[in-house]
Parts: sequence; structure tokens; C-alpha cells
Amino acid sequence: MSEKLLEIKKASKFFRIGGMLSKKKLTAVDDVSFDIDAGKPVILSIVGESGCGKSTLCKMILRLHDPDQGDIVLNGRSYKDHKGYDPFRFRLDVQPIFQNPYEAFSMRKTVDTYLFNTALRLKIAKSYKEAEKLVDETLKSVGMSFEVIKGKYPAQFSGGELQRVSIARALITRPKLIIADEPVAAIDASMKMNIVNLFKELKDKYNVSFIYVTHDLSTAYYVSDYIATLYRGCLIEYGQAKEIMDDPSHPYTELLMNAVPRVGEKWNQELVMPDTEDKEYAITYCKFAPRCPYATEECRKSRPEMKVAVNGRKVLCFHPLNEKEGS
Amino acid sequence: MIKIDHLSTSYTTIDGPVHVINDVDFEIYDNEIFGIAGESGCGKTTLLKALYDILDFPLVVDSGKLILSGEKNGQAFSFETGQIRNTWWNHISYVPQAAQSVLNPIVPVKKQFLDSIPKANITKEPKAITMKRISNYLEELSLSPDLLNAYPFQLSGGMRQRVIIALATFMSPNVVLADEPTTALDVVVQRGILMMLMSLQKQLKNTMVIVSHDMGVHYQITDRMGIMYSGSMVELGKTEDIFEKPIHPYTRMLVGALPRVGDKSQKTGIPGRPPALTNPPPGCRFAPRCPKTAEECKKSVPKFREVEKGRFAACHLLNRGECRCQKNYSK
Amino acid sequence: MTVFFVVIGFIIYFLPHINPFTFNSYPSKLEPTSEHWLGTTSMGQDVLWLLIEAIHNSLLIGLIVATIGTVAGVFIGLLAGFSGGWLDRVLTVVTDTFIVIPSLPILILMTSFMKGTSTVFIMALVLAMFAWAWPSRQIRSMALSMRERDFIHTAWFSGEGTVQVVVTEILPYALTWSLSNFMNATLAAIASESSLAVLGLSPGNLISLGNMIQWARDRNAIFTKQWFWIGSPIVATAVMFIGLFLLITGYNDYLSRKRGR
Amino acid sequence: KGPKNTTTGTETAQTTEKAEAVTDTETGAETETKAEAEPAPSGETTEVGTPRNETLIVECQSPTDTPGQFNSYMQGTTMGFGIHQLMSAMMWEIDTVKGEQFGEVADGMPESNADFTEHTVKIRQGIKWSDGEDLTAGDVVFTVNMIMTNPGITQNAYYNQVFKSVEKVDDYTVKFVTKESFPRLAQRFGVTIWGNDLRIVPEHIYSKQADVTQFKDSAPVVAGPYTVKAYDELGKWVLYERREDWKNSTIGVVTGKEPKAKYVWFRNLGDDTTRQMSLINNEVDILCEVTPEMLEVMTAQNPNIACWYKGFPYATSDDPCSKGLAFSMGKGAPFDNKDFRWGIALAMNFDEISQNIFNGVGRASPFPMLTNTSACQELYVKPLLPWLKDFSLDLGDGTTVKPFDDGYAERIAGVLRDKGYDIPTDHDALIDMFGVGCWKYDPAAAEKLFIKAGLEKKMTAGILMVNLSHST
Amino acid sequence: MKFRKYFGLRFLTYLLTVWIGITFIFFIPRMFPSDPVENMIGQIQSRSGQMDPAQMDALRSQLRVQFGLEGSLLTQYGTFLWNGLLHFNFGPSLMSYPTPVGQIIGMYLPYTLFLSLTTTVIAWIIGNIIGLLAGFRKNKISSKILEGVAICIYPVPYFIIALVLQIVFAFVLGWFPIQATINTQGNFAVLFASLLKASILPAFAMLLVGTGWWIISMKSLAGTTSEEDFVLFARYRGLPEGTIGTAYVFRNSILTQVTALAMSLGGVFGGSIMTEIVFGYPGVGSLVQKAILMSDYNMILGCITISIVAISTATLIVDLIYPFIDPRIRYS
Ligand SMILES: Nc1ncnc2c1ncn2[C@@H]1O[C@H](COP(=O)(O)OP(=O)(O)OP(=O)(O)O)[C@@H](O)[C@H]1O
Ligand SMILES: Nc1ncnc2c1ncn2[C@@H]1O[C@H](COP(=O)(O)OP(=O)(O)OP(=O)(O)O)[C@@H](O)[C@H]1O
Ligand SMILES: [Mg+2]
Ligand SMILES: [Mg+2]
Repeated sequence: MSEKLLEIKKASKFFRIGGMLSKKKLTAVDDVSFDIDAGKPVILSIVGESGCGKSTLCKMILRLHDPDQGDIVLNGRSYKDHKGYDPFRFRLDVQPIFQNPYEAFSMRKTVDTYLFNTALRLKIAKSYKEAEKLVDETLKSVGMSFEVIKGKYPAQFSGGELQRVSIARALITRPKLIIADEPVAAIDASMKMNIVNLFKELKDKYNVSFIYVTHDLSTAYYVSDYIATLYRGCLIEYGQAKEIMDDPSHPYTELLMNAVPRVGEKWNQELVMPDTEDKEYAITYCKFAPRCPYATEECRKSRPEMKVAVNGRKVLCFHPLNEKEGS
Repeated sequence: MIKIDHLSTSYTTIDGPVHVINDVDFEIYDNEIFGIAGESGCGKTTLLKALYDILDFPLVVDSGKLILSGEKNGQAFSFETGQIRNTWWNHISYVPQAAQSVLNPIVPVKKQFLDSIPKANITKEPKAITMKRISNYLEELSLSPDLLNAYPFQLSGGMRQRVIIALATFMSPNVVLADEPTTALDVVVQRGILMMLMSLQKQLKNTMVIVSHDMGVHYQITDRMGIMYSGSMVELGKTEDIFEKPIHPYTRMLVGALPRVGDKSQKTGIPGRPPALTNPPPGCRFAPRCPKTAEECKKSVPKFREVEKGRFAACHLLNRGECRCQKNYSK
Repeated sequence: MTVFFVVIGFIIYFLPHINPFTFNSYPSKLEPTSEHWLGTTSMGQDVLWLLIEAIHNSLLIGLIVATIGTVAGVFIGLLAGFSGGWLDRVLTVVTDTFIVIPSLPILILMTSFMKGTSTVFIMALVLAMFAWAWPSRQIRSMALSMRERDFIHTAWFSGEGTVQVVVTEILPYALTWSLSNFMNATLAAIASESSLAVLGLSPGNLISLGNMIQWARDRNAIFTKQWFWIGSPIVATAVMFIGLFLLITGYNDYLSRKRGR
Repeated sequence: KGPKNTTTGTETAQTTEKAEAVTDTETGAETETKAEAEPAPSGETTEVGTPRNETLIVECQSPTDTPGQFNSYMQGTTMGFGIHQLMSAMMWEIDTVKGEQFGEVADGMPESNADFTEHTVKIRQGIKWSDGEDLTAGDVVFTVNMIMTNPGITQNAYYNQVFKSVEKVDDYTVKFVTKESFPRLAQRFGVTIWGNDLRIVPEHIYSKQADVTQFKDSAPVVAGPYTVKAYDELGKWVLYERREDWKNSTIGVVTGKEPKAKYVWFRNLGDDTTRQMSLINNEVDILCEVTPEMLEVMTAQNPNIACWYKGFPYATSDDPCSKGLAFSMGKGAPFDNKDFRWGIALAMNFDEISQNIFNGVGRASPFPMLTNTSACQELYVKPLLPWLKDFSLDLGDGTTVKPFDDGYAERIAGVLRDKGYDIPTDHDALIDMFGVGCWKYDPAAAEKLFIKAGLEKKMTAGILMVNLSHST
Repeated sequence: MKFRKYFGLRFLTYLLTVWIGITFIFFIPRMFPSDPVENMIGQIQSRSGQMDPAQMDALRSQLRVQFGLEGSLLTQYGTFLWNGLLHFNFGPSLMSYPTPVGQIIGMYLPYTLFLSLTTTVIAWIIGNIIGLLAGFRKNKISSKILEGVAICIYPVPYFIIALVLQIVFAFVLGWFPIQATINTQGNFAVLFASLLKASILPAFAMLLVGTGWWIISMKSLAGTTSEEDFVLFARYRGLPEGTIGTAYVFRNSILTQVTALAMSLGGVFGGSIMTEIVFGYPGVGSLVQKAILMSDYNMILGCITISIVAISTATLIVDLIYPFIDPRIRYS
């Protein structure tokens, strides 16, 4: 295969939870592997219920957390290689967009300072003039302009506008990868589409790949090329977005798809609700087994292996749905 | 039944009043799930607060009133604005927005259940029996009675939300108001909660008012719904009609912009942003973002009126007959 | 109300510059007259000028202490909170220790050893030794919680270095808190100095509110009914305290209202 | 002034340890004040449970750090808390007005040989310890030998330096043999101003102690007229009770007069405000060290409060304690330098000091070594006046200054008259009241002297600031 | 198991804190040019006249041994750590030589505890109740008046209040003795009666000041808590105001106050100095002050060590019992 932009190799992250009083360990990200090709920009969606480890995974990619096990390789450079780590270069390659745009900027600074910092400190622009031009250009590409944002504080923007500024800031370095952790969760329905449309547009225009984290499956379906489903820290299904969502092979993905409140199609069947969540993180067999309608003895004994199909589609299940149908 | 009679409210602020509810006039019937949708800041919560009679400073009623009426245990009742608060949790109950933090963090759930039972009801029976009733009720809602001994922080967000709904419905109120009951929960949990609300309503045969900005949620559970924009009700009708034949351009754009699983076709959001409520433009408030704005729209406020039976809308287009009533989504 | 006291506090603070403080310059024990508004002391000093000078010095001590305490506290707190690791642990234990050490005995200890040689500034330094620990602890926890906030990450990804993140991102937040702490520390310092003065441990030639009360007491002002002499510093202290206190409360109210928006 | 004045009850005057008073000029004029023993309602009791009308309450200026410790040979014992005044047996006493010593335990003054190396001292007969034993020569000999053989007793070194031997001749005669000629045995080992170290202890008690320096002696057997009835464990008060057999105590034997108060309660009161309030409210009978101003205030509120004189200067100036600054010349530079010390003397404005601290009360004196009682002034100071007036100091830059200033009395009289006091105009009366004069206030000369003493001049203005570090 | 580990960690920091604090106060007095031996020699000299230098040196070294001041600073420190910290034996008091420091402190401590501990706790209780009312029923006139009084009294320096009380109640009205006398010689009833009489006025002064602070802090806590979602929700549930005030606002606000109480219990030692001095009440505070004036190293160390240990222990205990009063810490 071609060169990889990002490779996540069996990465795991543990947290000690419950403060000082307990030693309980929580595996927030459990042995996750996937990769993004360098050649063609893609939008990779990471979906899953809340607390399944999406943000933790993003933070590991952003080097805000170190993986406790496994490794992450960006542009052929391992995160474990601390000597070769160049924070400067790293920030040129990877940039984040956060969930809540109001949280992503300090309330006490004008937003343009962040844009200029990015342009000047990361040495994209050599002079203020040049930076201004760059900033304005980038802002225009997200449908804003320097004129509009100049000297304004975050509170003076609407959520959608501010999120665009946030995106523009991330774009200034012309990164290869943008990590967007639930970028539309705090944005109004009417604005949401504008943002996701922007991703699509920018992907081609700037040749940038996105990791788009969300639990809004309809937008994930709408924008993504690839999709990864996480359940309790495990990557349980990975592949082409359309393929997976139209025809999920993991029972959890199926459940997820069924739970989306769709317009035009009313729910009919009952649904198994999750119980106390942290117990499941500690389960040594298939983590979904307790909730899985198709679970067998086997599922309650050991962990399934990751099954990889020819087209690169992966599933972590003893009895993938489409396989069962096939046999 | 709740009758909202030309209600206008505003928040008192240092920069002058913020007119949040403007001449809203409609009825919510018995035995239905009524949905209120609209983008953030359009006044959904405020309307719900007004319905629940939380008209405390800085929220003030400028004009109009509310009447809550119906029948409970064979007794007819009718309360107006200002009286409704005396019957809180008895005839009407309220599940606030951000319900994750509304339970007392250091008191077990059990105690909070007991607290919420009006004094008049509790003295008549021994505590043990009340407890029994509570745990039975939880079981009915397929919640484990063990929950009663837990502290709120020991429960997940979804569980807490369900406990609060149980708490709000335990006294079998005639009206339950739920503000964004599923926001910030993931789809699976959301679905569980919505199913719970639906079955509760079927069982109690009461009125539920659900506020959500997720159109999918409304489609799934509400019988009728109202669309709000910038402090006013712009459209109201049977939920299916709203989705199938939206009248107001805002509704139309909203429904049209909904992404759907299985549909990769290009959708566009609504450009622009809602006007500031402190100093709203004259005329239709949606006019600046509306693709079909006419002179008239910028001048006068359209009247909220009945378009066809049970169908209300406020738009000048209706006068021009430009209202396109057609199925808006493809299946 | 608050504004009213601020005006009093600060106008008086700026007045003393026209005051030449002299000993035995007027007839002693005068009742208030148009020339000596508050009368004179047994040592022939004008009570009003003495009072103004005392307020000036007390405020000065308070301000110096509060400045040193707050600056040191903020610095150490930020350092501990942001560096993490062993440095954080060491600093935290030291900070905790200073919170635990009873300050008044140590202050008495230090001032009694320095009696005669200490000046306003040394006095302030000694008081400042105990003024930094509490803010430091607060700031540390503030820094700790801020470290995980998204905008800190945004700043870093915008190319800011650690120092710059601390200075331009965290400090502005810490500052609002610090300001209210600053006023609190001013109060505490003035109170401590007064206590020391009443114990007779404040520098003998320092005209502070505490010393003024102490002198008046020493000179029997209570029994000779020189009410203006003994009363004015007491009233001034009380008014200044209440004023500053209201200022803090007002400021905190203002902050919370601002946050509420 | 002796400890035994309690015989007369109301005339008592207490003194503090002068050695300490010297260190602090702020302690004020020593005006002893007392509330006239008011006929208190007979039912009233004090806070320590004694009938108020039989109790004399005396202020003690500082609490004791060693409560329950009455052995004067143990470190830290506070003598001023009644031990000295009520219980101690001294060899000789003094009448300060006449300036004459007389025997207390000793029966008369010592008889010395020609070169003053052997001194025979008779012991008074009839004095009994409070447990009924006789006080004899044996006790005196034991006491001195105890001091000389116990290095833990602070006076040990000095006594060994002075005495060769102390022996008992018979039960009531002691022979002191000194190493060198020692003509001042009674002055050195008897009372002159404040007590002395030689307090006779009962042999039959102290000889039984393994280590007398560690013996607290909480229920002391004494020769004085009072015994300890109770004491505060926290050191704030001691209650004494008159001996039943007071006739056999030192006072009884020497004067034959009965001490009037059945109980004497020494207590500590705290700061000036508290002290005044206590005296006004009759919670204490005798206060030590009261400024004229305090006195005026207190007499205005309670007419029963009195002191030596009704009017100015209230206190007698014949108090044998001097007040002023003293420097230990042995402490090293710069105090060992004569010019430096002169510089300080001339840098001080005596008028202001006297006004601010003593309200002008007191006799000024240019000589620090002797207390300026009227006897001393007549005998010593006045004859030196011509010399004083001529005396001049070399300022080191070729100029000289005559440092004596004889105008003080007239000046201070003027100031006091302005304040409304009735001050005599007669010059001799003024000199008696305010002294012959003092050293001049002459900062310029002082500055020159400091420079002469080797100090560097750093200040430009005429004000000189000197940090005085007090020493005893 | 888990608890043991938590306890271990917490205990370690506790020990460290105490150690650092004590080291600090060990070295501070020794850094200043005041020497208890010289002080003592001065006193002896002034009493018994001149001494020749050789004898003075002999006395000096003898005193050094007696006072435990011989050897280098480091050896002194070592001895101190060993004896003082581990055995609570601080050696003899220098001013009340040779009575051991421990014995003297033991004598004063009960008085301090009797007065300060009770007043602190009572002030805490009263202050919290009034503060709750003021914060929870913000708009009632009565709570505003109470709060106003608290605001006016709290910032007034303690000694001023003490002085005013003393003048009014003891001097003018004569209800109490001006200087407290505690009759340590009588039986327990006498002792207790005199103790009570001596402590009413100081206790009142301490209460006035202490309560003010608790009112103010509780008021702001209760004010904040009253605006929390769960309190609003309790209102929406139609709960009676009384239930909301106690079960919701009070219970949640008091948690913070418990920690604050622990800190202020420690302050009992230092904070009582002024009371003790103004009212002549015996206690550790004035003992420390006197020890400092007399350069009694051992006594200073002893008192402050006890105070440091007390404050640290109080906070340690609160930290350890906190999980039992706050379920969030117990279970999470
Ligand atoms: N710093 C941390 N310390 C301890 N536990 C953590 C920490 N960060 C995350 N976790 C836990 O790890 C799990 C995964 O968290 P994560 O934030 O990655 O989930 P998520 O998928 O992003 O959830 P959401 O959709 O709610 O954002 C959660 O159970 C969370 O409680
Ligand atoms: N206390 C207040 N004072 C002033 N303005 C307020 C206050 N509360 C709300 N508002 C304003 O009223 C408007 C409507 O608020 P409301 O909370 O009802 O919106 P909403 O539709 O519930 O929004 P969301 O979806 O974000 O919950 C907003 O513009 C808001 O800024
Ligand atoms: Mg997340
Ligand atoms: Mg809302």
C-alpha cells in the first residue's frame, strides 16, 4: 500500500479513576489500530456513544496524552521517538478543532490574536502584512473575513461563526491532518450543515484529511469517506462509510444505526439499554456481549479477533452480521 | 389542556428588556405529545418556563396569560398564571434543561423521591408503603429499585435523566414539561429515554411537552409540534404535516437541511444568524435570512394564523399564495 | 457605598504628601479647633495629620504585603500548577506548610528580634512571608484545572510556548481572582500590623494605625478622655476595613455578575 | 527603702528591680500610688477567697515564670513577687531617708579588725523561723557556705572571690574572714537600695536538700512576717498570710509593730489601661510606677487614691532609684569610647525627654552614678557645681564646649506653669524640685563628638540618628 | 485496601508538612542576633554585680549546656528532631528553668482549649446558621440586618472589640473583673467557677469576631448554592422552603465550612494571643509571646510545634473523615 499519513498501532490508554480512594483502572482506548493514507485526503469519522474513548483517542493523536501501550506514527515518525520530536513541525502537520468554539478561545483575548500567532509564530508568514493577507485569505475560505473578526472577542460571535474562525485558525498552517472533536455538537442545527459542508470543501481545496469525531451519525454518513466505530474503547468496526452504515456488520453498529431518530421512518422495535457503564470497561470477553442480542457462549468467554475483509473493512466480532447472512 | 393566550414575556436586563416570547397564542391538548423546536436562543426554554409559571425576576410577563385546566382523579381543575406554581409537581411537572445537575449531589435518590411527594399525600401512609410504591413504579419503568440507594453522581447521565423523568411522573401529573431531555446523550441512550417518555404518555394519557432542537426526535415521538424562531411561534401543526408540507420558509429550510443516513446528496444549511432579541428588526424576524424576502416582510410582522384546520403559520408568503405545500423529503 | 469608601481610602492616601510630620510642634492636648480638626496629642502632635500619616503608612504596608504576597503566590502557584511532577509536589508541600504554620507567633518572633532595626519595608517583608501561601494554593488549583481547558490547547497549537501560554492565557484569569485576593491581603496585613503594634512590636518610629492606637493607649488617652486621639484611628481602621471589605464584596459581586452574563 | 515597711500597712512602697528599670526609659516616673484601704463591706471576698477588708492587694509588674518557686538561690525565682518584701531575712536594712543602715538579722553593724579582713557580726536573738525553729548564727554560716560550695548558684564565684571563710563563733556570733581588705561588708551584703543576694535560709531545711539549686521550696519556711498561703500555678498571683507568731519574725523583733494586713495578695495586672481601671475599681490597692498623668486621671475618678503629695510633683524625689540610660562600657565598641558616650549625652534633649516621659517630675542630675536624693544633691552635687560650670569637652576639631546646662529647673518650671501647675518661684525650691541642671542639648557638638569617636557622617541635615542598643 | 493507600499518602504529606514547618521555626530564632544565654547572663549580672571575664565564660558555657545550646546548629537540630519531634520532649524552658517545656505547655493548654475551642465551635455553629439564613433568604429584612451587623463587626480589629468590651462590661458596669483571676488553688468547683467568670468576656469578644466571619462566608456559600440547578429544581418540585434550606442549601454549603473549621481550629493557638493579653486570660498564646520576648527557644519551639502539629492533624482528620460526610468522595 501507499505511504501512510497516520498510523495508529495498537494504541491503548488507561486512566485511574475515582480519585485517590480507588485503584480502579479504566481502559479508555483499548488496542486501537487504523491508518490514513498519505496520498488522497479523506474524512474519517469516529463514532460511538459518549464515553467510548473518542476524545481520548484524539488527544493521543494530538500528543496531549501519551499512549500507554502501542504507538502512533505520523508521517513515518513515531511518537515514541522523543528525540526526533519537533513540536514546531508537528504543529504544522496536525491541528485541532474543538467541540465548543467558546471554549477553544480565551474569553479575554481577541480571536485574531490566535490567528496571527499561528501565522507568525509557526513561521508561515514572515511579516505582519503577509500574515494579514494569509489570515484574510483563510478566513475567506471559511466564509468569513479579517474585516469581520478584527478586534472581536469570542463572546461577540455566534457559535457557528466562531467555529469557522476556529477552523480557519487550524487551516492557516495548511496542515495535513485536522482533528475535529465533535465540531458541530455545540452548533445549531441550521448552522451544522454549513460546517460539515465546509469540511468537504476544504478537504479537496487544501488537501487536508480530517478526523471527524461525532455521535451524530447522520452527519457522519453525510461527510465521511471512512468510518470507525468505537465501543468502550475498542475499535469494533472500520471501513468505507457508506458500506458500513448501509450494512453494518457489528451488532453494535447496527444498534447505533437503529437508534438514530430518522425522519420519515418511525421506530418500532424495543431496545436494550446500557447498564452501569464502567463495569463494561473491565470485561475480559467481548465488551458488547452483555447487550448483544446475538451473543453466544463463545462471546461470553473470550475476546474476538479483528477480522479484516479484502476491501480493508474490519470488524471485531465472532459473528459479524453480514457474514452470518452469507453463510 | 394548556391555553396560551397571546403571551408576551421579556427579560429585564441592564441594556433594556429582551423580548423573548412575542404574542404566542396556541393550545396544547390533553393526551398528546407536543414538541417545540427551534434553534438555540429562540426562546424554547423561556416558553417552557412560562408554561410552568416560573415567572420570577428577570423574566416578566408583558401581556397575555396562561390557563392550565383539566381533570385529575375525577376532579376538574383550572389554574391561571400565578396559580400554577401552587400545583407544581401535582398537576404539572417540569424536567429542566441540563437535567444532569438538578439532583442534590449529596443526598441519595430515595430521599429526593420522598422529598418531592407533597406533604399532604405522605402523612396518610407509612413511609415503608411509600417506598414500596416508589420501587414498584421504578420497576414499571424498567429501572432497577437499587437506584434509590445510589447518589446522583453514581449514575450515568442517561440514568439520571430517566430517574428525573420517573420523579416527574410519579405523582401522575396532567402535564409534563421536558426541556431538551436527550441533548448531550448519545443516540442509544436517547432512544431509550424517548421510548420511555412515549410509553409513559400512553400509560398516563396526559400531556407532554417536549423541547428539542433535534428534528429527528420530534419526528419520532411528538404528535403535534410548534416551530419557534427568534421568540415567536412561526409554525404549528401535526408533526407529520410539518415535515411533509412545511409552510414557513424557515421550517422548510430546516427540514431541508436535515442530513439523513442513507442520503449523501448535497444539503445546505441556513446562512446568516438570528437577529439580536434586544433590538430586533421591524417586520418578520426571519426576513434577513429568508430567500423569499419581499418589501412587506421587512415592514410588518406577519400574523400567526390558522392556515388550514389545525395548521398555523406566520408568514407573508401565505398572502401571496406562494406557500408550496409538498413533500419535502425523499425516502 | 463601595465607591464612597474607595474614594475616602484613596483620597486620604494621596493627601499625606503635603504633611510634614513633626513632634511636639503644637501645644499638647488641645480639643478639636478649626486649626486642629481632631485636636492634638499629649505629645503635641496634630491628630489629624498623625491620622493621615498613619493611614498612609498602614495602607502602604498593606499594599506592599499584598503585592509581594500576591505576586509571589501567583508565581509559585502557576509554577507548581503548570510544571507538575516533583517540582509541583515539593512546592505544594511547602505551600501547605506555610498555611499550617501559625503566623502570628512567627510574626511576633521575627519582629521582636528585629525590634528597633525594622523599617516599614522590612515589616512588610515579614508580613508578606505569610501572605503568599494561600493565593499560591488557589492559583495552583486554578492552573491545574485550566491546563486541561481547550483554549490552552488552541494556544499551544497556535504556536505559543509554555511561558506565553501561562502569561497570556492563564494569567488573565488568575488576575481577576488575584485582585480580590490582593484586597483581602491588604486587609490582613493591616490587621496583622495593628496586632503587632498593640503588642508593642511594630517599629517604634512607624506611624501606623496600630501604633497610633497603641500610643494613645500608652499615653492614657482613654482615661484623659482624649477621644479624638484614641477614637480617630479606631474609627479610621474600622471604616477602612469595612470599606475595603465592601470593595472586595462588590468586586466579587461584579465578577459573578459578569460571569453570569 | 526596705521590705519591712509593710509593718505600717498603708505606707508601703514597692519597688521593682532597678536593674531592669534602667534599661527602659518608657517605664515612666515612679510614683507609687495606693487606694486608701477603703472600708470594704465585710462580707466581700477577693477572687482568691480571702476577706477583702483584711487583704492588701499589691500589684506586681510582671507575672512570674517560675510559679511555686520561692528558693532565692534557684535560677529564675522572681524576688519582687513578695519574696523580697514579705519573707526574706536580710543581714542589714537601710533607712533611705536618713541614708543609714541598721541590722536586721544582724544585731548591729559588723565589727571589723583594723585592716578590714576579719568581721565579727552579732546575730539578733529571738527571731524564729515560721516553723518555730530559732534563727541562729548556724543558719547564717550555712547560707554563706552553701553559696560558696555550690557552683550552680550564680553568686558562687563572687562569694569565693570575697570570702576566705565564714565561721560560727557561738550561736549568735559569726566571723567573716575576707581575702582582702573589705570595709563595706554591710553595704555589699546588706540592703542599700534594693535587696541583696544574701538572704538567710533555714539550715534545718536546706541542709536536707541534695541539690539546693534545684529545690523549689514551694512552701517556704521563712523569717519574715508572712508565709505563702497559695500561689497561682500560672504565675499570675501569690497570696501571703501573716504569721500567727509574727512577733517572732524579723519585723516583729526589729520593730515590734504588727503588719496590719492579714493577707497580702500580689497579683499581676497587665497593661496601663487595665492597671488604672483596676485601681479605680478597687481591684488593687497599690500600683507601682504611675505617671503623673495617670495619677491625675485616677484621683479624679476615685477620691480614695493618693500618693506622697496631693499636688505636683506628687512623688517624692528622694526615691533612691535613678532613671536614665546606662551603657555597659565592657560591651565593646562603640560604647567603650568616651567621645561616643558624650556624643549621645549631648544629642539628647533632656527637656523633651522629661516632659514626654515624666511630665517634668523629677530631679535632673548630670551624674548618673548616684541617685540624686536631696541628701546626695546637698552633699555631692552642689559642691561640684563650680567645677561643672567650668568643665569643657574637646570636640576634636579644635573647638570645645561647656556641656553643663544649669537652666533646666527654670525652663521646666515655666513649661509646667503654662500647663496650669502651681510651681514655686523660689530658686532654691526649684533646684530642690528639678535639680541643679543637666547636660546640654547640643546636636552640633554631639555630631563633632561622634566624628571624633570615629563615626562616619552620612546624614546631611542637622538631625542625627543613633541606634541605641540598650544593655544592662 | 484502597483506603490504606490513600491514608498512607495523606499521612506522608502530613509528616512532610510538619517536618518542614518545624525545621523552619527551628532555624528562624537562631538566625537572629539574640541569645538567651547572654540574656540570662545580663540578668544575673544586673542582680549580683560585676563578674570577671573568666567566670563569665565559665557561666556561659555552663548555661549553654543547661539550655541545650551547645554544639553546632546541625547537632542541635538533630537532637531537637530526635527529642522534640519524636518524643515531644523539648527540654527545659529557659525562662522557667529547669521546668520542662512540656509541663508548662500542659499547664496552659487546657485554658486555651477551654476558651478558644469552645468559642470557635460555637461561633462556627451560630455563624453558619445566621449565614444560611442571610444567604438563603436573601431578600428578608431580618437577614439583611444581621448581615449588615456582621459586615460591620467582622472587619474591626479584634483588640478594639476586646478593649471596648473590657471597658464597658468590666470597668463601667463592673460585671466582670477587669483582669481575670483564675483560682487554681481551690477545688474543681472553685476553679471552674473562676474560670467561667474569667472567660465570659473574652469568649464574648471572640464570638463576636468569629461569628462575623462565619456569617459572611456561609452567606456567600449559601447564596451560591441557592442558585445551583438542584436548588432551583427543588423549588420547581414544590418542596417547602424549609426543606430546601436545610436538606439542599445547608447540607451542600456546610461541607466547605467543615474544612474551614479544621483550619481555624488550628488557629486557636495563634489567634488567642490578643484575647489573652487584653483580658489577662492564661493560655498558650501569651505563653508564646512571653517566650519570644525572653528568647526561650525551647518554649517557642514547643508551642509552635504543638500548634503546627495540631493544625496539620486537624486538617488531616478532616481530610480523612471528609469522605464520610461527602458521598461524592466516598464512592467515586
Ligand atoms: N483525564 C481522564 N481521567 C480519567 N478518566 C478519563 C479521563 N479522560 C477521559 N476519561 C474517561 O475515559 C473514557 C473515555 O473518555 P472520552 O472523553 O475519550 O470519551 P468520548 O468518547 O469523547 O465521550 P463524549 O462523547 O462524551 O465526548 C470515559 O469513561 C471518561 O470518563
Ligand atoms: N436571565 C436572562 N436574562 C436576559 N436574557 C436571557 C435570560 N435568559 C435567557 N435570555 C435570553 O433569552 C433568549 C431565549 O433563551 P432560551 O433559554 O429560552 O433559549 P432556548 O431556545 O431554550 O435555547 P437553547 O436551545 O440554547 O436552550 C436568549 O437569547 C437568551 O440570551
Ligand atoms: Mg469527547
Ligand atoms: Mg433552552
